Amino acid sequence: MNFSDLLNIGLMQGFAGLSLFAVLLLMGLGLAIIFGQMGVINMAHGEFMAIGAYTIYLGSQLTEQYAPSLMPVYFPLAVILAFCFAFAGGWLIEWSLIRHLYKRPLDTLLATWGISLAMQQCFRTFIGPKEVSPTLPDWLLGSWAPVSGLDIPRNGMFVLALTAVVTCGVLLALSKSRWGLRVRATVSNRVMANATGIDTRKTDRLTFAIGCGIAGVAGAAFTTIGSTGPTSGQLYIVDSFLVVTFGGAASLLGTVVSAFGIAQTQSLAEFFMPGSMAKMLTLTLIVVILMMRPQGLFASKVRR
Amino acid sequence: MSNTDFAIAIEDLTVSFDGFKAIDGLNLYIDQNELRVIIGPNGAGKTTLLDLICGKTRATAGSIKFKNIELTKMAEFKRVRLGIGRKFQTPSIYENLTVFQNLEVSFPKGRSVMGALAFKCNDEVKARVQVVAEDIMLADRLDLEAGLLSHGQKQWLEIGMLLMQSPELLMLDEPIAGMSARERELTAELLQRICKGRSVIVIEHDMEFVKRIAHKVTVMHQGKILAEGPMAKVQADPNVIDVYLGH
Amino acid sequence: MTALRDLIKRYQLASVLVLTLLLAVVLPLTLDIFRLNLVGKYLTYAFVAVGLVMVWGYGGVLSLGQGVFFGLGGYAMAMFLKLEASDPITTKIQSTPGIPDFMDWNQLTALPLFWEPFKSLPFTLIAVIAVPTLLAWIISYAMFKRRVGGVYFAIITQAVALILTVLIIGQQGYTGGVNGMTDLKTMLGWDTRTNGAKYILYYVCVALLIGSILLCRWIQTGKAGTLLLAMRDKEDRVRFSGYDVANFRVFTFCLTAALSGIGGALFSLQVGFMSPSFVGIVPSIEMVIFAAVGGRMSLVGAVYGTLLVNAGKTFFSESFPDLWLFLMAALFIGVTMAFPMGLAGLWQDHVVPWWAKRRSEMRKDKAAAARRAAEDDASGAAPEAAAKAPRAAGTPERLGDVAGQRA
Amino acid sequence: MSQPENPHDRLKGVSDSADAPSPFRRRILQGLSAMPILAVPGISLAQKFPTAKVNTTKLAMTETEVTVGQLHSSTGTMAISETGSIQAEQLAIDQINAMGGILGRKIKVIKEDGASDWPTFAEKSKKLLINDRCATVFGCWTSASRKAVLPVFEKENGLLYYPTFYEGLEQSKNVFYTGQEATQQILYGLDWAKNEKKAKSFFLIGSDYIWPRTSMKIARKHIENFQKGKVVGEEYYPLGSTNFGSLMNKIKLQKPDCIFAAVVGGSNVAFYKALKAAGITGNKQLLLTLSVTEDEMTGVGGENFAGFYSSMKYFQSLDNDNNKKFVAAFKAKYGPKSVIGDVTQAAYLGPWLWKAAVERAGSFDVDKVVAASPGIELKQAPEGYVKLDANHHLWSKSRIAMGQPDATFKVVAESPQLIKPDPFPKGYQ
Repeated sequence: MNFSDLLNIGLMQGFAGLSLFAVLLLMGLGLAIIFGQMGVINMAHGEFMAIGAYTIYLGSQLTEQYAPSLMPVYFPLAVILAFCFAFAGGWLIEWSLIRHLYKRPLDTLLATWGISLAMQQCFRTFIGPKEVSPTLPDWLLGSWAPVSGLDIPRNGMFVLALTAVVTCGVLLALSKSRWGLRVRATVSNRVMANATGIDTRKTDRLTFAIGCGIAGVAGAAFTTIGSTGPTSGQLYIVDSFLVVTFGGAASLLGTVVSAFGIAQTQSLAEFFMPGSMAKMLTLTLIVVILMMRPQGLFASKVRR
Repeated sequence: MSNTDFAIAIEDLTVSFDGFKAIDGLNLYIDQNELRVIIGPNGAGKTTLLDLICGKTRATAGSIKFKNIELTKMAEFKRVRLGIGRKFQTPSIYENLTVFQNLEVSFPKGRSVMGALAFKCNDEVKARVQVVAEDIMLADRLDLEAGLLSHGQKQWLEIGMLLMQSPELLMLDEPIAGMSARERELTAELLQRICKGRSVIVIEHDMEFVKRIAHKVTVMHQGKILAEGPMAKVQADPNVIDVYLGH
Repeated sequence: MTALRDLIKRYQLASVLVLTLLLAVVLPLTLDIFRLNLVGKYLTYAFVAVGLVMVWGYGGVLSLGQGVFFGLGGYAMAMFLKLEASDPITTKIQSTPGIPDFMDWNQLTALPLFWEPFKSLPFTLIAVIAVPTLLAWIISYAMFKRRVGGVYFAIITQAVALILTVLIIGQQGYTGGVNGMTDLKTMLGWDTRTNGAKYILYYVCVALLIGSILLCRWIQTGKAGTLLLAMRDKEDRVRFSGYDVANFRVFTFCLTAALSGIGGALFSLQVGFMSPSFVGIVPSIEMVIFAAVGGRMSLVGAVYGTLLVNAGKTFFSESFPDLWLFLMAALFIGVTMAFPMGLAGLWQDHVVPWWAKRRSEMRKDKAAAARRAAEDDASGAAPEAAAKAPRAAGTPERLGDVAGQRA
Repeated sequence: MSQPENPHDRLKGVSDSADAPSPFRRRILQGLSAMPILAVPGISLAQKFPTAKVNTTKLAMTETEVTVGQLHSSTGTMAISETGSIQAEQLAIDQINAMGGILGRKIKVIKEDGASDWPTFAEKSKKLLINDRCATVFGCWTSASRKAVLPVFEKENGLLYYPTFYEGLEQSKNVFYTGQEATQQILYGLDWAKNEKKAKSFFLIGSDYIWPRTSMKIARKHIENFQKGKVVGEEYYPLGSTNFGSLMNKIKLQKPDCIFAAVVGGSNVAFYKALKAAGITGNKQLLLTLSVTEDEMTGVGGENFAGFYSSMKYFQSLDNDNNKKFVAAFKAKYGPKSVIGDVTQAAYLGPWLWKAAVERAGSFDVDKVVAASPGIELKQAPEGYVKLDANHHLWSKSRIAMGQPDATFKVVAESPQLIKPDPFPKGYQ
């Protein structure tokens, strides 16, 4: 074990932390948008991620069967499709359920939990109970090794890039686009926004759908890391919640910082101690900090 | 200067929200048994000032002393227990409870959890409710659900709920908003009745009403005090005229 | 007699009496011991649901981590029972006899220190209540003092549930891990698995549940109950009337935690094991739906809700396992969208008015009849008696109250 | 439903096998001397075995039918794994029924869903035993579910056939373990790694629960005390964990000769994807796992597991006649895409072992079945020949197979003899 080996491992370890950060951020982002902007907790968030993941899986199956020559390029297309499907699902659910419950935020939590149960059973009935995993294009497999001994995972790089694109997109859209303006107006004063001619209902629906769409993209990205089953959503949502809660729910910046903090803590802890211990340590830290700052790292300024 | 003579002494009070100073280095002294009216254009910081006194908002700097006790770091409910009562701009009552229950809940006994569990509505409470209800002209409506009262009566009920606590400082934020002329009349009488033995701060826009009740008037503008004194003097102040008419 | 009637009216006890009758007489007479044991198991969840009525319906604070307290109570009890089940003779095959089997599998060679006190039953019984209450206090004190409420409180309690699950599963040497604590047989030498024991435990469970309902009802009818409702709707007004809102919330939350703990302990006793699957997020949310189905404002409704949902779960998962999740989903969505007050709300809005209408018609008839009678023999007391009788016998519970119906 | 073309050639209990008698067999044959050959139609058999005689413990049966329970998760997280077992048990039961059933009685199955929830398993097992009076139950998959139902089976004196390879440390009168206990699966594999692949240093990785922990404990003892090798790392990850980035770096830091893995469920897929992404592949690194069967392979993907090794007693590609027939029947019933893993095959043995024991005992009574069970042999098990030890576990072979890019396994080594089950191994505790 010489110095350059150690350096390589250090670099790879840094990257491991970064890619975990990307994963957590991507998971939490959609949830944070919906909660931060609308005050709605979407318990079906994980299932929207599963929709994204299943889209990729079906995409890979269809491509393999009907157009094997397209295998190298199907993935980005399927990611876009994943966004669209999850977006459409979100739109539908906002229209049919959520909009009736804005005055009762705790009830949205129960209703969306019901939706998540129904979606799980749909996955089980229509796709099957087994865990599936799409056939990935070659450029997503294996590692990029600029020098011998240094292996940077390609799926990690992909997720990192995707997260960067999505996060920047969301931040830009919120600060620059008409939608962003409407959302910010609606958040700060719903009645006033309505009075100035902003269709707040449409804004809400769009926001919810975009949040779900991002969940779909997140799910799509995870197919490069793990597998997808009917109950995968429940696994995802736990991490998403921790990130958003810890970050302070209402703030996107908080979500970013908290994802980074959790990822680095866990990744470093995992390197120096057994995995289960590391998870425990991370969770304990989160709890202790939440006890001291129950409103999360970046609480909104508005007093309750 | 000793603060002991004043019911409440506010010095160098400042509060800023993200750099915007809603209250800026404010000094205000109110005597025992005084009825002070605070006026000023919208956004002058009147409601914020009451929020600071009762604890709804925390001061960035400065001091608020009530009976010579520093309030700025104190929890809201403790300030209430010291004797500060606050009526909100929109009537804040328990609409689902009866008038009697509204007043009963405000009775200053059984305020701790265990106290509330052991609380019994005895004759002392009933008598007190009766007295206050007569004060606020709702004695014949005790069994009515509070949500069914008229807007003006709700304002009175909220004042009554404060009176139940026998506060030494009463702060009323626009007590006659939405009242008929007759109700205003009655409210003015009510205020004059209740300011005996306690200090009262009133925020009001209606100048006729202010003239009728005020001992002294304070004019606020942009978080600062613009003028202070008897109504006639304040009305003649060119600065005040400028603020009210200048734009 | 009149005093009793007043008492029943004042605390709206008629519905509690009906429930007691159902649980203590009707069910034991109609069900075999296997089914009754199942009902007993469901009733342990009802403790949580009753607690949720207090903290969610009355307090307006939704906790999605009630499973934590149920689990802690259950684990405390299970630790005692496990120690008793792990005497050196039955465990002589282990490398360290006398310690619970899972410790031996995880290479522990001595009983951990925090297990020692659980050799004592009194300590265990105290811990069943104290441990959940203490944790509830720690969680809620920090949050309510900082006025964290609503959705945010819900997700933090969820995080706590998750963390505790990871802790229990991760520390398998001390907790039994995923497997939980199994094979609990006796309490102070008394075999809890016999039919007789099951009957006794069932009745203990019913008695404690009814006791808890009465306790909660007493709180609701007093000033504290009024304050809870007031806080839910006008938090600031209560605060500026000189009340420490946080303390009331903390108290309610701790109370529900204690109730959940009792439920968990009874679960361990009746079912004979405890597992981390009660601590997690999913069971915690399911327990909320029990309360929601029954009616979040109704203590008695919560018990019916628990029994109904669980009976449905057992029936459907036996007959149509694939449909069960859809049905559960429909329950969640339907109850929140269409019947936010649950069964109790249905009862209050539809059955009671219908009954009142019928009753007033009946009364009219009877009054008319009585009048005729009075005309005949000049006895004026009859109509009054006739009017009183149905009220005393059939007064349905005022499920929740007006405030509840509006929320 | 597929009918086996010639039921007689199917897997059979020892009673109608005509091979040279072993000491076990001789006793059985004596015990069965009064019994006619199985192929005699059911009705006459049932007359020979009136219910009053074969069922003295009020089990649920009529003159023509016997009720058994099946208790697996068809919903929840474990549904993924348990589906194969449900199918295999059903297949075996169908085949037995097609042969005329057991003692002239067709098997009727009551299916219960444990829903991946251990308390539900306990509740359902009570239902199956107390309410339904099932003669036997085939079921459970995880250790946790088995531990949850075990007290119920012991209390109610039920009978459980448990299919999964597991951690050992258990031996109940009321349970038969048709999978391998830990030593059967581990020791041969480790010796193979040492002898064939010259592995001296090992990195142990598992999911964090009892089975991997016990397995790794045994592995460590074997490596350190018997092989004089070195364990350079031992790591456990929470169930469901998908984040293995740091672990990859630790492996690279330690450079073990062999990675010895027992990661399960969703983590499994993430683990192999992470290995691939970190450039740790079969051509550079020896990896031996206890937890990848054909079932897991569909999720993991052949490209991620190619070149790694799995230690099991059964692989679908096993080349023998029994297995070919079994695979054909399974695929005929459940579709050509279905795969058969180690546990699926073990689950398939359950009904056959029970049939053999019942016939040997001439009774369905649990005590008699249990008493008759030790020494039962299945000559035509898909995995080859197995026999039931007095400790209720199976003697079976251990095999090592290499994962192929097309998600199948190629068997590369096989223990020469059946390995004796040893749930409480001395020197490994």
